[in-house]
Parts: sequence; C-alpha cells; structure tokens
Amino acid sequence: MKHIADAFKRDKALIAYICAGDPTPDATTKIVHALIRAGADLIELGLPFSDPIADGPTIQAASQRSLQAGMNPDLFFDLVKTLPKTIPYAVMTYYNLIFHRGTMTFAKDCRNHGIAGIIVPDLPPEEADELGEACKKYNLDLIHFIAPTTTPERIERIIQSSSGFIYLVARLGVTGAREDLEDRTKSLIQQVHTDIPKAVGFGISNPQQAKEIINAGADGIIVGSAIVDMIARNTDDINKAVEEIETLTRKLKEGITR
Amino acid sequence: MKHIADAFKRDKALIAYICAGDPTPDATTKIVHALIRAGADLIELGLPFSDPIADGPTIQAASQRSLQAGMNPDLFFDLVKTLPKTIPYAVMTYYNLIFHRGTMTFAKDCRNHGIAGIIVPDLPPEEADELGEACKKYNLDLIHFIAPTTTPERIERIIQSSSGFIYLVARLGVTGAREDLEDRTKSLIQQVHTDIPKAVGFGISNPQQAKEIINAGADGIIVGSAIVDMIARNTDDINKAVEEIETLTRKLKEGITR
Amino acid sequence: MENNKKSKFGKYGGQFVPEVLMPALYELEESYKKYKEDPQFIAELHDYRSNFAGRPTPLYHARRLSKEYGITVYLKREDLVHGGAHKLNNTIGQTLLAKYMGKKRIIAETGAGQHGTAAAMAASSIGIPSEIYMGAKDIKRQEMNVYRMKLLGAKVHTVTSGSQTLKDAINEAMRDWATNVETTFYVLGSIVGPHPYPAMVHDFQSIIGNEAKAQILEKEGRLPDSIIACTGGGSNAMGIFHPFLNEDVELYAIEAGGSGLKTTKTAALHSASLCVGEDGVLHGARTKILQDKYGQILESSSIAPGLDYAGVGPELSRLVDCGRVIADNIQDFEALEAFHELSQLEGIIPALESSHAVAYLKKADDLGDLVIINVSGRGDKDLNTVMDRGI
Amino acid sequence: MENNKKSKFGKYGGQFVPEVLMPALYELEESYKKYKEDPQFIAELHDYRSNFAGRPTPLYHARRLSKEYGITVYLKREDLVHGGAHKLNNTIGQTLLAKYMGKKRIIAETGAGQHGTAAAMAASSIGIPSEIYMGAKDIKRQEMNVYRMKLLGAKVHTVTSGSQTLKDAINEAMRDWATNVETTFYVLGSIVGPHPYPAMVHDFQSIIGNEAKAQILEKEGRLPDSIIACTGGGSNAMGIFHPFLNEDVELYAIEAGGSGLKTTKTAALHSASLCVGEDGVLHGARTKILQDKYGQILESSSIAPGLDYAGVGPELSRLVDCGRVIADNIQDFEALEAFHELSQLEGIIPALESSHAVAYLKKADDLGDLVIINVSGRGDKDLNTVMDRGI
Ligand SMILES: Cc1ncc(COP(=O)(O)O)c(C=O)c1O
Ligand SMILES: Cc1ncc(COP(=O)(O)O)c(C=O)c1O
Repeated sequence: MKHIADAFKRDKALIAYICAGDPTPDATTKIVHALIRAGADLIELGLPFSDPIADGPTIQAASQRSLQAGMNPDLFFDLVKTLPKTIPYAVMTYYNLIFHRGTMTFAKDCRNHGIAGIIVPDLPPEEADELGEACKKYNLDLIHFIAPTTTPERIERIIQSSSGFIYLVARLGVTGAREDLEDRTKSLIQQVHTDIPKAVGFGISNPQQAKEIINAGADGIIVGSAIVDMIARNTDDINKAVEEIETLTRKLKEGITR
Repeated sequence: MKHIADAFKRDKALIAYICAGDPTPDATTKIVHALIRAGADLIELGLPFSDPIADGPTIQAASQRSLQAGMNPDLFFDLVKTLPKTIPYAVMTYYNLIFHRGTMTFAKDCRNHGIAGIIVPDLPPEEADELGEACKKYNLDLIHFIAPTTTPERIERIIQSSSGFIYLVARLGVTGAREDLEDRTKSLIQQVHTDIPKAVGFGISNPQQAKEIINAGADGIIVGSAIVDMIARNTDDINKAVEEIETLTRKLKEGITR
Repeated sequence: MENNKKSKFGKYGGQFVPEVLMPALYELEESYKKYKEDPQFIAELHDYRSNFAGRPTPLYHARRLSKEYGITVYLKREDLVHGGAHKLNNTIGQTLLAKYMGKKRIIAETGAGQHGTAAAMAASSIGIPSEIYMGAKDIKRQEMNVYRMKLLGAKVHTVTSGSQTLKDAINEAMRDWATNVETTFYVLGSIVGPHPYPAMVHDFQSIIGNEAKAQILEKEGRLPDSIIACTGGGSNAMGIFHPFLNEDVELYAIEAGGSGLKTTKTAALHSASLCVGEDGVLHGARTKILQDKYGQILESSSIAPGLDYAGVGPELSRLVDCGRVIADNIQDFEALEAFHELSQLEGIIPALESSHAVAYLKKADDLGDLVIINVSGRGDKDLNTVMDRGI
Repeated sequence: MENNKKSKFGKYGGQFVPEVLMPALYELEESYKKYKEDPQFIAELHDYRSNFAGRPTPLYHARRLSKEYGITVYLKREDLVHGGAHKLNNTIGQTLLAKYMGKKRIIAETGAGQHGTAAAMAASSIGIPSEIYMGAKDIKRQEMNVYRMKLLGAKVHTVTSGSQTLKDAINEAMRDWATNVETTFYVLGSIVGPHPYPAMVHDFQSIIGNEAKAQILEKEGRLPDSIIACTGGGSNAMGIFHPFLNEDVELYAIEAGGSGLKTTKTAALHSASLCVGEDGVLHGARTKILQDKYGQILESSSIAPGLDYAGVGPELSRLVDCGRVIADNIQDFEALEAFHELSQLEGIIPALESSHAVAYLKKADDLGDLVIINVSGRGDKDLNTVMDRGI
C-alpha cells in the first residue's frame, strides 16, 4: 500500500477529489481508473455526510447523490478495497461519521482497506487528539488545513502536528470550482515554511490556476468540484464523464509539470 | 291638529309605529289610512336614523329600507303634512337628527307639519333640557321612557318632567315583536302612579298581550315591530301589507276595548 | 331632571342612551368611584398591569429615527403590552371592575379585533365569560384576531347590520347591553360612549402618560416639546396626553386621513372626525362626528382598522376646540411609508394605527427638539394588509 | 495543539469547525471576554434590554392554572419580549458585540423565523445589515415571519439543500461565515454551535433566570420546587435554569415528542435529542444528536418549528447525563391541548414551543407545590398551524 508521501516523491502532485459512490460505486471505480491513467498522484475519496458544512453546492449535491444511492461507511470500505493500489488514497469526510464508528475502528478500517490518510474538514487540530492517536497507531496521516485566516503562530503549530501533506485552503469559503486565483493564495503558500508537502485546494479548476500555484511554491494541487461537476453533468452517461475527467486531469497534470 | 292627549280621551289607546318612507312615502300614506280605519288612536312615525341603537332587527331593517329609498328629514315633514289629521302623530327618531337640524327648527317643523309629540329613545331626561324647551315653545309633548330598570326615585322624577304620555318599556332590550309577556311588565305598570297616560311598548304583537297589559292598568299599548314585519314581508305588494296591518290593528283594538 | 354637568367636557360628552341603560350608567359611575379608591382593587389592578400586561412599558430612545429627523425622538412602547396594543390597559381595568361589581359576563365591540382580543384576554385571566361583537366585514378582513378571540374562549358575534363595521358592532353591543344590563358589563374600547366611560377609560389609559412623564424626566431631565399619538376613539392619545395637559408640551392628535378628506353620499374616505367632523351625538355622547347634511352617520375609512370610526372621544373634541390639542391627519400612503421606515430604522414594526403618529414626524412643521411618539401597538396584525399593497 | 478544555462541558462541546473559522472563534472569545466587562458595552446592553426588548419580563401568578392543578404555578413571561420570544435577549447581545467588534454585517440561521426576526430586529435598531438563512420548507410554512424579516430590512436567503429546514439553514450560514468571516458576525440562535457560542448564548439568556429568581423570592419568599422549560437548542431552558443550578430546584427540559419516539430510515418523528439522541458531533459541537446507525443526521419533526432540530446544546447534554436536569418530552397533541388550555384559562396564547412546557404540568408525576414555567414565546406565529388542525 502506498503512503501519502509517495504522491509527492516524483514530481508536483495532482490530487483529485471525488465523492465515493457518486452516482454509483461502479462509476467511482471507472473514474478512479481514469484518474490514475491521466496521472493523478493521490485520490481523495469523499465519504458522504448528510450535513457537509465545508462544501459548496457541487460537492453537497454529489454527497446527496451518493447517499441516495445507498452509500455508507461499510460500503465505502468495501469499495476502496477493490481499487488499484498504484497510488495512495485519502478519505475525506466529516467527523461525526468517524466518531460514530469509533476513531480506532475507523482508522483500522482505513488501514485494512487501503486508505493512507484522513482529511476531516470540521476537525481542527484542537479537537484532533483522539483521531490523531488512532492514526498514529495505524500508521495513517491525519491531514490538517491551513486557511487564509490562520495566524502565523497557528501556522507554526499546525505544521508541528502535520504529516503526509498540509492542505492549504486557497480562499475563504467552501469548496467549489472557480476560474480566478486570489493574490492571497500565493502569499499564503509563501508564508508556510515546512518540509512537509503543501497542497492547495478550494476553487482550482484549470491548468492556468494550477500552474500559478505550483509556481508560487506549492507541492501539489487539489481539484475537486471541477471533476465532480463533470460527473454531475453526465450522471446518465458515466463514460462521457470518465472521458471528460480524464482529459481535464491530463491537462491539469501538464499544467503542473515543468 | 290633534294633541297627544286626545289619543287617550275616548278609550284605551292603540298606538301604532311605522317607519316613514318604508318602503316608500306612498306606502306610508296608505298604511296610515288603514291604521286610522282600523282604529289606531296615535301614530308614531319613525324618522329613520343610520344607527338606531334602541331598535331590534325589524325596525333596523325598516330604517334601512326607508333610507335607501331616500327618506330624509325634509321629505319626512313633507310627507307628514299630507297625512289626515283626524288623529295625533308623534315622531320617533334618534337625537342626532334633531340636534343636527337644530332643536328649535325641528320642533317648529313638527308644529308646522302636524306632529304633536317627539319620542327620542336615546335622549334620557338628563339630556333633554334643550329639546324640552323647544317643545314647550312649540307646544309639543316630549315623551319620556320608563324602563324595567328605572329606580323608584327615578320614576318619580321622570313623571315630573313628562307630558302627553309616558312610554313604559315592557322589557329589557330593544324593539322587536315577541309572543310572551313578562311578569315584570305588569309590576312596572303598577309601580308607575300618575295621571299622565301610560302606554306600554317593546315586544307587543298580539291581542292577548295587549289585553293583559290594559288589564294590568296601562292606558295604551304601542305596537311597532309586529306591524313593520308585515311591511317587510310584503314590500313588493303593499296592498297586501295594508290588508294584513288593518286586520291586526282591528284585532289589537278589540283586545284593548272592553 | 337637572343636566348632569359632571358627565360633560364643556359642551361635549353626556349620556345619550336609552332609559333602560341609565341606571346601569349610574351604577357604573358609583362603583367605579368606590373601587378606584379601594386598596384591594388598586392592588389587584396593579398586579394585572405589571404581571399580566407587562407594565411599565419602556420609553425607547429611537437613535436612528432621531438621526433621520435631526431631533430627539422617544417611542412609548405600548406595542409591548400583552396582546400587542394599549387596549389591555383599559380592558383589565374594566373587567376587574366587572368582577368587583358581581357581573356575570362581559361584552365588547371590536373593529380590528384589538380591543376584542384585549377584552377576551382580560376576561379569561380574570375568569369571566366574554362575548364580542364584530362587524361581518371586519371579521372577514381580520381573520387572525377573530381566531385569537375564539382561542381565548370568547364568543364572537357577527354583526350584519349597517355598514358591518365597528360602528355597527358598537350599536349591537349596546343592544345586548340593554337586553342583559343587569348581569352584563359592557367593556367599551375607547374614550367614547356615554359618561362615565370616557372618564373611566381615560383614567385606565393615563398609566401611559404617567409612566412616560417619569421616564422622560429621568432620561432627559426635562419634559418633551411635543407628544404625538394616533387617534381613533382617542384612548391612547388621551392616555399619554393627560399628565401633560397642564404642562408646556404640544399635544398632537393624529387622525386617519384615509385617501383624502373627501366624502361620498354615505361614506367619508377618511376617519378624521376631529379635523373635519361636526358637532353631533353618536353612541351616547355629544362629540365631533362624521355625518351627512341631515345628521346621518357616514361610514368612515382608513387603512388602519383601529382608526376607522366616525366619532371621537368627547374630551378630545373639547381639547381641540379650545386649542390645547392640535388635530391633524395622515393619509394611508403616508402611514404605510412610516410603517416601513420604523421597521427598517428601529426594528420595531408598528401597528398601522401607530404608523399615523410616526408619519407625523415627517409632515409636522416644528415639533421642537424632544418628541415622544406613542407607539400604541405592534403591526403583526397588519402584515397581510401591508403585504397586499406590496412591500 | 493542546485540547481546548475551556470549550467543553464535560465531554460535550468543543470547536468542530473548518480551520478557516477557528481564528474567528478565538477572536470572538477574546472580544466577548473583553466587552462583557466593558462598562459601556454593559450599559448599552442594559439599555437595549430594558427599552428595546422590554425587560424585565413579569413573573405572573397563573391563578386559574394553579387552581386547575392544585399547585402554585408562575409563568415567566418571555412571550412579552419584543418580537414575541426570548430570542431577542440573545440577538441583542450578539449584535451589539458585532458592532463593538467592528463587523460590517451579521448573518443568522432561522427555523421558525423567530430567531431570524429577532436578529433582524436587533440589527436594524443597532444599525447593521443582516442576512438570514432559512430552509425553503420553513419559508413556505412561516410566511409571516419571512415577511417580518424583510420588513425589518433583512435579506432572506432560501436554503434549498438537504432537508430544507433549520439544520440546513445552519449549514448554509456556516458556509457564508466561512466565506465572509473577516467582516461578518454569525449570530447563532441557541446554545448550540462551537465554543464560545454555547457559553455566550447561555450568558445572554441567563437574564431570564436571574430575573425569575429575584421575582419568585420577592413574591413567595422562597425558591420554586421545579422549573419547566421547552427545549429545542436549549437557550430558553438554560437561560432560566442557570441561576438555579446550585439550588434545590428540579429542572425539567421538555423536548418535542412529535408524533412519538419513532424513527424512519432518514427521519425521526420527534426532536427529542436529550431523551433518545446519541453522542455525536453536529454544527461544531459534540452533543446528543439524532442520527442513524452510521452517524448521518436524521431529519427531526415537531409541530413546534422552534423545537424541530436534531441536536441540542452541549451544556444540557452534560446536565442531563449527570442527572442535574431531567429531560422528558411532550407529543404534538399534548402541546396543542396545553396551547388551548393556557389561552382559555389565563388569556395568554403561548408559542407551540412553550406549550410543550405548559403541557408537562399534566404529564409530570410530582412537581412540588411551587412551579415556574418559562413561557418562551407567544403563539401568534402559530395560529395558522393550530387553525389547520381545527380549534
Ligand atoms: C394599535 C392601536 N392603536 C390605536 C387604536 C385606536 O384607538 P384609540 O384612538 O382609542 O387609541 C387602536 C384601536 O383598535 C389600536 O388597535
Ligand atoms: C418561542 C420559542 N421557544 C423555544 C424555542 C426553542 O429554542 P431554545 O431551545 O433555544 O430555547 C424557540 C425557537 O425558535 C422559540 O421560538
């Protein structure tokens, strides 16, 4: 099984997010294969939650499609198990699902099914002791966020407790594809001094943005809503979605490859 | 022109109320003739007011019919002038119409057009000074009420300021035909000791009631709603109303004639 | 029988009612005189006022409104009284009196349903059955208040006579009273009707002015230059004016100008009896009323149902005649503007009635530097009306 | 990063929010700590409470209700607070804090529209723009409150995600906050959410209990045997309970039992998180919540929109666990009965939320001789709901 760190070893990393089970587990499998073909270095698999406060309309809708289709944590791990292990996976979900399963059980399930890292948008380091221990025990990376509002001292402390990579939030707000890039994204990248890889997410949708972010000093980019949008537009023709996603992913990958 | 007192001279008096102009001035003329033929001793002509608080539904409706047909104080006096003067007339109206015309003018108009008395259900003796003076000047009787609630001392004082006749209110409440007779009506008649004639009204509709009232010591009965009901039922065939009214009036007259 | 001087405000007032009611008016006068000095009655009234009605109501410094008009504006917050208007001040007093007098039921008229609701509230808490008369037209346009009265246990009678509005509801309540006068207390809703009602309601509502006077002195160290109150029957106006009558304070009674001071054959397009009414007798009292050339009462009109009445309290007629109170009027559209203005500037949605008083801020020439507006009620009851006219 | 002990009530509470909001929570905590000791803030808060909100609210001896149940019942009259519920106690506090912190706008979520209205009222009087998030379903069933908010100048956002009710409105408000966190103050409506909200709202609402304690001592010379409050998020309950926590007084938190304590695949037929909810994390805090076997949040249900929430304040979860507060629930039909009972016996139409507390009088085994019920709001907003079910 690959580690999160493997994603950053060769080159700048392209991290792709999709919501597992959106619109079906089969679709997820197809899309994962396409992402890998197109050069994704790490896949974030969303485990959908009923109340995703950190997500914009695109990923909210994906979560709802997936839940409606019957996705749950048990099925999630079953699905993950079947995916090719040529790249590492992280699970992205909200804390209540982890808490409810039990942090130890959840971490163990991750380890056993091929998940190398856990990303929890509503779990700041202050509340992460319990899950942190579970991750340590099962040799998983617990990914923390740094946001444009994070103060310098806080950045220092988050770096201290991080492993795998640090998730830099490109802008205020929630997930969702956008065309522009804010100046403060670049200055945020430059503010975070660490050897741990820095990947930037929230609102990245095109190669131009991706390139700029890498040029500003990031070690990876995270693309979610742009990919999920393609699924949303093609829920009844998943092959079309797969095609579009593969094309986009290739272009993004090119954008960040010097 | 006859005086109010004339109505009580021969015999027990039958006093009939109709609303002038209900449903038309012509109808009123016809009904007045019928009442006289049937033996009425005094006619109370209602001058309709928009807000007749002392009247029940029957006379409220009559007032509205009359107002709708265009009745007003000017037309009222014109109409009264044309009526046969073989019996006396009283006007029954609310104080605002009198007040607005001016008490002196109103009294003078009564005198000039053949009205001998004024009955104002919302004008207790306490408020009657001004109209009282006007009546004195024009030699009209201002009729006062005594109700079942009137205290003995108050009865005394009302008798003092009365002339023409005293209007004994047969029961609590407002005008309207009823079939029964309350015991307190009789005791009220017996409580009022005076030489001024006592006529009883409110709710008298049949010869039996009329007889009992006379037997209890009254000098007259006042019938309104029972007559007005007949008009209401026959607004489109006034001759039928005239016939019914004449029959009822005869029977009532027989009931009070020993 | 000598003229009852004490029942008069100058030439206005009096007791123009059927004889059957006269003894009840005397009984009421006597009882009121007795109980208003009775320590137990006073204590119980105070308890209901404080703990049931929620008095004292605040005198609120309306900072943003003040800024808008460049003067200091205070709002007397009768909108916070239980039920949503100053009406309860009066119904508690009268209903408690009914209980002390041993009456078995109360009746009341209502136009908008505010007085009816307040009467029903007082009746249930004091524990006496209530029946409310309301015009068929008003019942249709004030559905929620009808429902409130029923919830509170009151019986609501639909009045189908006349114009089917407030004036006819009063007529009908008076007829009920005449029929059941021995067991029934008629709880009148404003400073109108025969003596002793105008005086008694005035007393019960004077709590507004008494509080306001103490409050403005505490907050500003001086009396206001003017006080503005909307005026239907006039109870909230007289309630706040009263303790200032002998002070150097301008008092403005603002009537409903409706859609203008015009009149059709049977109806006024306004309810401005103080402004353009004529001397007459209505509902037991001589006062200024809207009437045609023969003295027939005109239907009145206003966007504010509580102001929609052809008469006005006799005391106010007197005070306007002698110049102590200035009468003016505000049209529907101006009241609506003020309704929105106060909601947005101060977070207080005023009753459409009270909005007339607020609107006068804009219309007035010179109110001085320190003004109190009596916000007689809250506007929740008016939301449908305003909604229908567009936000 | 060390665990933030002060943010916890035992194991409950905490700050489970996106990193982007963490600095804002620290800023809020710091500012609140600073301004709650600031004499000018205290004075201004007191002024708005007294003169805008209408505090103190009375403690009313409900004579007829007492007689009915053979014990002495007092009602804490939060129904008289401006806007019609205790919600304004909190929104004034938070909005004033927003102003002191230099924020440029406030946002709020609302379910029934009561908190949204209270937030809009506070915002207009304090003079700061407000935007309110409300589920599309709630917007449909609470039309009048939506209109009130708009009248007050608030912008109302329709939330179409999820179950389109309160929980989703909170989600959406949090998303707005994450987007505009630097200029925006999120005015939360109950003692829920991440630290410091539960503690801060608790403080702002404790005025209820502080007043009630002084009032009952004055009136009865002793503390009550029990206090009953309805519980959605728990702010009116904690508000009245707080000063009695260390006293020998039984405290009852009454939740919405809806149509029974049953659950479908995605929805509970009730909102009784304290009674049957399980430990979990929702909207920034660990607390008792209604969830399925995987931890997905269930839709909740109640005839009282203000109780219709899948979570509850962490502090109450703690107090129920340790036995200091007794949680129970009242079903829709019982609340409706109590709604009618209080209206008819006391002339007070309670909010359907508060009716749950009133209904507990009947259901309880032994409340002792002296009981205080917190009447958290008035029922005017609920008339349509009750009407639809027949009088
Ligand atoms: C809120 C409010 N203000 C004013 C009035 C007018 O009455 P008054 O002139 O007696 O104060 C009413 C009458 O219903 C009312 O409801
Ligand atoms: C009148 C009333 N009571 C109670 C509540 C429930 O909230 P909490 O439990 O925070 O007091 C609400 C919420 O809207 C309400 O409007």
